[in-house]
Amino acid sequence: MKYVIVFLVLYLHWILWSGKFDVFHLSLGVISCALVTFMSHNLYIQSEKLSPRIIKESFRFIKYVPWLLYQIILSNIHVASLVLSPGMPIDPKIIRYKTKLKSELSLVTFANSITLTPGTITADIVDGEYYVHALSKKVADDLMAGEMEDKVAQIFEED
Amino acid sequence: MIVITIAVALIVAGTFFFVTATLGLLRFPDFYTRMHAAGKGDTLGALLSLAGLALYNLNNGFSVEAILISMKILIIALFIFIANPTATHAITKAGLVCSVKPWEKKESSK
Amino acid sequence: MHDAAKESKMIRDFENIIIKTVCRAIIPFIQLYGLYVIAHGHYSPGGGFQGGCILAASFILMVLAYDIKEMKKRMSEKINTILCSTGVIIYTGIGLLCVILGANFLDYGILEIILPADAEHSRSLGILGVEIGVGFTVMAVMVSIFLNIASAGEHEDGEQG
Amino acid sequence: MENYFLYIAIFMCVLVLLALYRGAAGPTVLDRIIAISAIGTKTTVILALMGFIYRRSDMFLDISLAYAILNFIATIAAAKFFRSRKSINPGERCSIDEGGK
Repeated sequence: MKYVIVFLVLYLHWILWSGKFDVFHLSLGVISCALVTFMSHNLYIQSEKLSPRIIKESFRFIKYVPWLLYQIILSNIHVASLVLSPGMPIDPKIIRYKTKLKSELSLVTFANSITLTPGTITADIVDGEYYVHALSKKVADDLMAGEMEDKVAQIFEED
Repeated sequence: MIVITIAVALIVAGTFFFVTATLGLLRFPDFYTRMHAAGKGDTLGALLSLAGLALYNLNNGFSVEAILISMKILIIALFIFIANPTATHAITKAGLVCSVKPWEKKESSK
Repeated sequence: MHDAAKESKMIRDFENIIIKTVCRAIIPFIQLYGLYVIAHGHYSPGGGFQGGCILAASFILMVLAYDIKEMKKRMSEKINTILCSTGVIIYTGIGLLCVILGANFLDYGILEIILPADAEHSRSLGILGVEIGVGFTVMAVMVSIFLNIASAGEHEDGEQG
Repeated sequence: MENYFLYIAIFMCVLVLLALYRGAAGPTVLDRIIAISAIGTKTTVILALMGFIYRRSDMFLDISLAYAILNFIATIAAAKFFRSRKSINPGERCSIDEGGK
């Protein structure tokens, strides 16, 4: 089952990149995808058994992305104003942020969301504690409000 | 026509973020703060520019080839969206491990 | 006790959950892209060498995200050597086949005698075969060069240097 | 419209030159790595624009994705190198046996 899903996802990509629909290229695609599936299927999906939760999670993840984009644009404008203002009123510091997330995937999603939102970079994760380098007080407060963490926790159904 | 207008607006917005990213890269005082400008401004700039290009590509009608090319552009954008923050994080962690001191406001005022 | 604590701290220094997870998700697609570049070398830019480099880059990324041991589970030194020589055999085999059939070395047009296709198609098939050979060889050689440099000639654990 | 893309591409080349200043003059080696990574992102977009300028998008997009992949791997490799070396100053090298502070 795992093999089939990985194979289908990869084959979709092959068709997208190839753009040729004759038998020769399609069969080349089957060979290549089978090779990649054989080599690294356990990289792509690591858990032993699949549960239908994955479908729900990916739907919620797709819903999460537009909100993230909106946040990225908002805070990018904030950083742009910091860059363009002559005095450069920045006050960088490293803050600690204790998280309640558990699973690997949610930790990584949250870390990359923090990094993508300008003004904050995840510098390290140690024992469920994020070390975040924040550019100014405003973005640090935004992060401490915890809205983003709640959204990520909602995706992966963690409380 | 309206599609072209939106596409051009997206590309111009992307270029604007590229400009602020580069200015930040030049102006900020230390390595961590430069990372803020370069890592994220570039990501958003690339996303907006590539989205604009994908939209522009569709204005001549919806043939299969045009849709495939737009999807390819979106895949590149997705790759940048995933890969760039990871690279940023990797360099920041390298800086921490190498114990590069972060710049702070107080030091500059005294 | 003190040493054990130091050791665990050190291991954690190198473990990086973010890089690992992201690399895990994108390595299969990089490999697929490398195979795509090899397979479409006669239509779009690229070909054997470039595709082989991208394939090798995916293995190098695996070493960077995990370590050399993890990569060698997927591709041991033996398989690497076999792939390297298989690529050269494919390349020279196709070239010599053309000579045997009475044309110049790597003159693919002559392959139409044994392939069920006309001269044009057999030429493109011949190029594809040669590119597959080149791709395998380039990938294997790149990976072994990387392993040798990264482990100072020992092929043991990349963390040492 | 192609002319317009050409102007944008030229403008971004100017931005690449500005970022290259940071790459050449950056006080620490990590600054240089950031500058090169930022240049790589810009180059990806410039290559996609070139595809539209020359009306060969299918070809240039392949190059663009390959460039993005290699840029990512290069950045990760440089970061890992300095992370395991634990120092950014040349010559001052803490090996793993005595280091690990």
